[in-house]
Amino acid sequence: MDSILFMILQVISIVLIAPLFDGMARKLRAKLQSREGAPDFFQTYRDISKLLKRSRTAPSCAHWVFKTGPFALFAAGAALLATIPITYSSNSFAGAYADVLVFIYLGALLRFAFGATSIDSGNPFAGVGGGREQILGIFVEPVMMISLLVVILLAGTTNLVEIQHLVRSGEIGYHTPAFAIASISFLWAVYVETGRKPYDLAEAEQELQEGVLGEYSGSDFSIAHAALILKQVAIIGLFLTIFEPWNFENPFLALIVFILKVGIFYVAAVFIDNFGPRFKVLTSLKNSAIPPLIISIIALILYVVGV
Amino acid sequence: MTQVYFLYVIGCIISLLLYKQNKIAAKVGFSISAIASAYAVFYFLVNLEQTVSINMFESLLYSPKLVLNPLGNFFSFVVSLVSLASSIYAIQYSGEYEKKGSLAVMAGLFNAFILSMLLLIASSDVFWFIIFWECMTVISAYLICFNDSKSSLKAIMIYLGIAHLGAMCITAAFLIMSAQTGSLEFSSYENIQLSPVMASIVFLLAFIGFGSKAGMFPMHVWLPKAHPAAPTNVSALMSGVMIKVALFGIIKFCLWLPVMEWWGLLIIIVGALSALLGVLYALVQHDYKALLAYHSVENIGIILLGLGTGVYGIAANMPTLAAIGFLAGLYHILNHATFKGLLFLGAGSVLYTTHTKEMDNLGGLARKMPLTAFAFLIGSLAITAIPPLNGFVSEWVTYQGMFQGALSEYASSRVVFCIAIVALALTGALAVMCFVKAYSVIFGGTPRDKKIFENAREVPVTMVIGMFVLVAGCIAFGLGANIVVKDIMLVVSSFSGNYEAVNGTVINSPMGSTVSPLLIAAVLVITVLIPVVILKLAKANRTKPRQTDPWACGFKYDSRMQMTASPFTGDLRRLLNWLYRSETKVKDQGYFAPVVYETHAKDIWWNLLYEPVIKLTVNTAKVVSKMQNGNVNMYSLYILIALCLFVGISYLL
Amino acid sequence: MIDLLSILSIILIISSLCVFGIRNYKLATCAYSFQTFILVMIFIYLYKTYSADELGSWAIIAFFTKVIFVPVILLRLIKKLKVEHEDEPVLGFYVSPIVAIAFSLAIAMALYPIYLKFSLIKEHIPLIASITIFMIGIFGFVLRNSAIKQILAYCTFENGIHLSLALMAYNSPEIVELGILTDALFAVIITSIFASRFFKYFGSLDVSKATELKG
Amino acid sequence: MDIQQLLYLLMVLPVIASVVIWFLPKNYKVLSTFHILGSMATSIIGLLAVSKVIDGQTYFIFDEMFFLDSLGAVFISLIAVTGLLVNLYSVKYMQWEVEKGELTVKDTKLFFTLFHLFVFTMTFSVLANNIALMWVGIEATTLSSVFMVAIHKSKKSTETGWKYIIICSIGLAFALYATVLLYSAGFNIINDSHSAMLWTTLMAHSKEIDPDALKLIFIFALIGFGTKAGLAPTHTWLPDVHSEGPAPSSAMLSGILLKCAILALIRYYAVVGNSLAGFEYVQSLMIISGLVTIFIASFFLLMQHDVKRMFAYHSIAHMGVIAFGLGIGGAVGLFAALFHVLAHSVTKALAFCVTGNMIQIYGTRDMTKMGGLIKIAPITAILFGIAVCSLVGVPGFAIFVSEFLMIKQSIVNGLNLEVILFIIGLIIIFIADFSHFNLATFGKSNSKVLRNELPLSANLPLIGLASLIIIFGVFTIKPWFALLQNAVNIIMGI
Repeated sequence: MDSILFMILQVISIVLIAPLFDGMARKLRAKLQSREGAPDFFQTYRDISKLLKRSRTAPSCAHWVFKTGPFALFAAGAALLATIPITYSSNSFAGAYADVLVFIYLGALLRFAFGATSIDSGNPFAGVGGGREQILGIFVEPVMMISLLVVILLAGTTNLVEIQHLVRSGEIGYHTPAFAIASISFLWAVYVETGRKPYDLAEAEQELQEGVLGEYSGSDFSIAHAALILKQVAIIGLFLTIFEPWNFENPFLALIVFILKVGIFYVAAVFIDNFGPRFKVLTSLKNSAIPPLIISIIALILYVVGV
Repeated sequence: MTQVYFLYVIGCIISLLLYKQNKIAAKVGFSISAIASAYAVFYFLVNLEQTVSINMFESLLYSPKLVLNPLGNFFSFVVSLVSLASSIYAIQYSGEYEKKGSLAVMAGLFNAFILSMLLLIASSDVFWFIIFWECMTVISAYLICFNDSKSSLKAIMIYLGIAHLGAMCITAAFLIMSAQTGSLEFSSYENIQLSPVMASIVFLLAFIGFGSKAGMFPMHVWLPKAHPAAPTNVSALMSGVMIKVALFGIIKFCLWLPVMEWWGLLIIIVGALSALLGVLYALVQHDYKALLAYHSVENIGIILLGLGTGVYGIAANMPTLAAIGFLAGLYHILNHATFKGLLFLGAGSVLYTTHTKEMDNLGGLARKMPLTAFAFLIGSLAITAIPPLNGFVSEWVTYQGMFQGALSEYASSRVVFCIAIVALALTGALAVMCFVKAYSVIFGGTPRDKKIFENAREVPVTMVIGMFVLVAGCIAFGLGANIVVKDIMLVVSSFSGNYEAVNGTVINSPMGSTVSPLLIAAVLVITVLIPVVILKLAKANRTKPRQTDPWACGFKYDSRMQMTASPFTGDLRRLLNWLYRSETKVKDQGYFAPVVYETHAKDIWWNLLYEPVIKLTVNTAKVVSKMQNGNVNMYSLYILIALCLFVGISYLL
Repeated sequence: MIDLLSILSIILIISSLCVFGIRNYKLATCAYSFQTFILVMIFIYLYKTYSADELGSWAIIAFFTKVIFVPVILLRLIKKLKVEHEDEPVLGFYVSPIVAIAFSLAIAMALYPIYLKFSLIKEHIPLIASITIFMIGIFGFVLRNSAIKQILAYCTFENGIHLSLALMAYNSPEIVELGILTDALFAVIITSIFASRFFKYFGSLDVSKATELKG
Repeated sequence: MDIQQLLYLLMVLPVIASVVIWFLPKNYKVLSTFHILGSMATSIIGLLAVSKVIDGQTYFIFDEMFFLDSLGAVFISLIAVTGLLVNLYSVKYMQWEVEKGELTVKDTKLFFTLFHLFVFTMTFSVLANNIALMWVGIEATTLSSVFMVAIHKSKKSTETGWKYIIICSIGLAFALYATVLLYSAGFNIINDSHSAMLWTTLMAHSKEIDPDALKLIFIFALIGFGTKAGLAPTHTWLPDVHSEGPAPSSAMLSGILLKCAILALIRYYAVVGNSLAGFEYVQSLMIISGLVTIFIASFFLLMQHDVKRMFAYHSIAHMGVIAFGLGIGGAVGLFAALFHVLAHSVTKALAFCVTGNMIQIYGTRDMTKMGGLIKIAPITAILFGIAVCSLVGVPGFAIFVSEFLMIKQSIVNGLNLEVILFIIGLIIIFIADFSHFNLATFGKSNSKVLRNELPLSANLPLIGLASLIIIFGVFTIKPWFALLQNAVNIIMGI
């Protein structure tokens, strides 16, 4: 029962700190593009508080799926985050919730909510964005599944707490080549899921990933925006718990260390994002998705062969 | 048990007697079947693990006995659950067929259809199994006839042809086994000694026979044609339950025969293929009933993955793998029956009010039909295996079974299990895309056709009750997963291995990983409350939102601008055009008229596997029919030729 | 070997070939009655040499029924229909008899040793003659198109059977002989009625025109 | 009434009936009542005779020229049951033909007299113990049924009559050859001219008769009686005759006449089988001719649009199935073949009578022009459905029982390739037939509908036939199975 309290703590603390990383990332990107950008790292906090004050508009045709959309998105994002055993990594009973398959299918719930709200809003660009989101999911899902499959088969269980414990104690780790190669392809999948430059462009075009939120305004928009950030953090968190789990036993220290690591990754992603070229989404996926798929298949073959 | 069958017989007879008054006949017939199914659901649930055996009348051929073991009880429970929902649904739905045909016959055939399925599960000798099997096929074929149209006749013919091919394969398989044991009783098959070659032949025959009825990959061609043509309550029953009865046959065969490893792997490969191809074809459908029919093919694939793992477990005598394999298969059979029945009933309600199957001119129906929209949403969430609902738990168990299979030491089985796992993952992602499209294009957004939107209204109350019975089923089997798993383990342990599957509310797999849907639901509820609390604390401006037109970059918004069904999956269709070979028709009617653009993906399997065979037989028929050319001399020459032939043959003998 | 029986058999074969080949209806019917007359002579000869007393009664019955009664029916039919010549047969007038006689002799040679093994009267030539006449009758149906010629073919192969019956089982009970003969007669009567109705509807006796019922 | 008098009556009654009807005045009412009375009497006596023979004795009359054993009793019961129901139907059908002006009352009088003569010739051939008289009986069936089939004065019926006579007499010529050879072969052993002709004595001495002769005799019999029974290459007369004749006549022809020809073939099958030539030789020939028949018939079925021709080809196919059953041999194979004889005769009679109804409703025989039968005439549609379902071998009806036994026995005997071909044939027949059935019963009618549902009195005999099909398909009829078992013992020579 205490693991649920730890999960809530985990979620709330990341919800509060995540906008800071977002501010840092925007500041860094501005600097890299040699422009001034926001005065300090807290610009995202100011944006969100301003949004909360604003009144909202809604398309006349939308029904309750659109109205409850933001809350569903936030719930899915937060639930994704809760599956990552940062604070409650000691008791393995929490494995009932912290499970790889639960993580993947909560990701599916998030994509379902995304698609349904985008088409329901009636906004043509949101519809195209929703479609793009699903295509993205279809490309990323197999790669993520193959790499996770290798990890699960090596660990012999899908319980994240167990996997984290095994990797920490070194029973399975980078000394097995399948595991190492799987981590590379999983890293690519994580980068795609965070929705950065070559695969998705948040701010500018409407029809891309962020465009789905085109119809939201005011407090709804802020919750939906927070949900997206939570999803990115959760994905990075999953990478960290499996492939880089070394952390403290004490829940609070573990949380702080985890948040720092996520911050580093989140901001580091800006470097790739900033200098990468801007492809059309489908072409970028088509010719850049094949190599990671091959890498993950190599990892699987290595495992099947028994290495 | 006899009361259940007896109730259905009464229902059938009474509705036929009221042949003259159509309306009352439908109401009485369907309500009797609803009562009978309710009683059946209760009866089969209560004594799930008893084995009951009664003999039918003595004077019948081969004096048949009806035997229900726990496996039979489980399947009868699934049959009666979905028939309960669809008979309640049909009480008022059948009003739509008043002009088309006599409702009394429809109600009578409906009762007979359910009765034939229940008796099929309970039958215990070859002759009567085949009789009930063909009764089920013929009755369901003629229930489809109520939707009288040119295309439905062709669909029925394809369905009957493939079903009869399957029935012949099953008869041959049964008779090879009874030639071995000497008697037609199923009990004599328990300890059958067959050489591996004969056992494989019998297994392949049974697999093709039952697979053709279940809509497996190579023989799935009839399913997307027959189900959309049937009236809704019949198609809900057919795709929810009739397909499962076919899988019941496969399980029985795998329990009798001396099982071999490669059988399990074959079932898994065919299952993976059916799953992938089913969902790929479902993505590009315009007609939402065909979409649901293709999804039945996909879910049959997933069930076969579970059953294949179970069969592999028995063959490699790993009892825990067998137990989790069959647990996964049976649990997904139960879940698929509920959410597929729900989706078909939902689709039927949409058809009932809008009278069009084309997804592209529906839209915004949620405001006019909120209850149906909610039911369809729950169905879509369940079928795409979204965590708190029942689809997720059964797919989780299937995954666990396959993970354990993938740990086995033979490289070949490891490869097959890994491919199956990846296929299941990809199917999951594709299913999400498909049902996002299906749900939101029909119910969300602005209405695309004014006239349809005007006269769309909520469906009558019994149809809503019928749907909500299954909605409750989906939620109950999802959240109450531990009770369901306990019961299914009772059934599974009755015929194969056993392992400690449930403690408290947590379901654990033999590999040690656990999941508890209740915990997931609790976390989701809490995480929904967090934003509400944040908004309260930050005293956000929650005034009523201002109603505007959706933003169209400054242009005047028009309902034709929004996303419709085919562009949503357009990228995927272009990517996989080598599979779909869709022909696109672009009609440009002058400058001012809108351009008509249509793309229809073709199911290439029909003209890849079936068309050449049909063409061959028809050509030989044309050649042979030249023999009867009406000339007497030729006919007398035939007699002479026959004489010489037989003399020649007798020299050889 | 050259004794009366084999000579009669050879004449019998030639006469049945004439029945098959002759184009004019009247002449063909006369040839048929001559052929049956030869058959009766063979019956009497056998009755004398093998003292098979049943053959005597057979000869008398055959004489009255087939030498007189059947030709009368056919001639009356020909007069009624006022037909003269036969239509074009399948392989033409000259080729079809040759084909018929060749095949009949071949089949006769193949089958007659089995007949010989257990027939009562162990005579080679008459047995071959009976099978050849039978086969010529069958080829009459296959190769000739005119209805009357087909009736004549029916009578020819019926003679063939009658001869083989006499040779192999002359001591069978009378009822059998009576049954077969009455059947043959009824068949001839009914086919001639049908031939006249055929002529009424089809305008000619050419059977190969009647090909409406196909497929 | 002891059995001898019953047999005399059975032989004599149809002749009296036909003579009496011939001398009746030209009033349809009187004609039809006498017709029904005559057929009722023959059926009752037939059933009484059969009931006496169920326990397996054989009774002889006319000093052993004629006899009734359980094998014959199977076919006598056939004539009684199907004959009676078809007669009842023919009264209503002929009335319609007269009203339509197609036939005059004088024609119907001729039809009824020939009908009873036809029944007499069939009883004659079934009861004949003397093989030559059996041949005479079957030849007589052709002669008596020719005018019945060609009753309509039209070009097509003349052509049909001509083809029927010519091909059947050629075929039966070979059968006569078989009779003559069998007699002379038998005479060498039994050398008593009277008893050498009798089938029972030939069966008793079959072991000593020379096997090569018997092989040639069986081939002649197979060709001869095969033509009459509609087996494969010699079936060409059957589709024309059955599709041109009036419905009751084609029902009688395919329901009973084909069975009598098969009975003659079974008698030769028994004699040659029990001899030194052995059952394998006989069974392999029957399997080959059975499979060839099924395949040729199934290919023709695919191309048929005329409902009566479709059912005619169905008769050929089911004759092939019976030949296949005989080909499997053994107690179960023969039991299945004989069961199939009754099952098929009842179903085929129902099928042809239903076509009679459909012609009255649509005025045409072309199925593509029919449609929506389920709405116009529901009872006829259901009867048509039962007939087609049973013919095609849908379980729950009579024909499936025998096909099931045949597949079972052939798998036990290990005839794998044959059973695969058999099943493929059945599937082609199933698809061809059901697509035609759907064509005719559902959708909208493509041609002007002359009348809707027929009065119940017309459909009563059909409902009788349909219930017989279902009863035989589902229930075990103890007396009937005992009779079949005794008949099988006779054939096996036990």
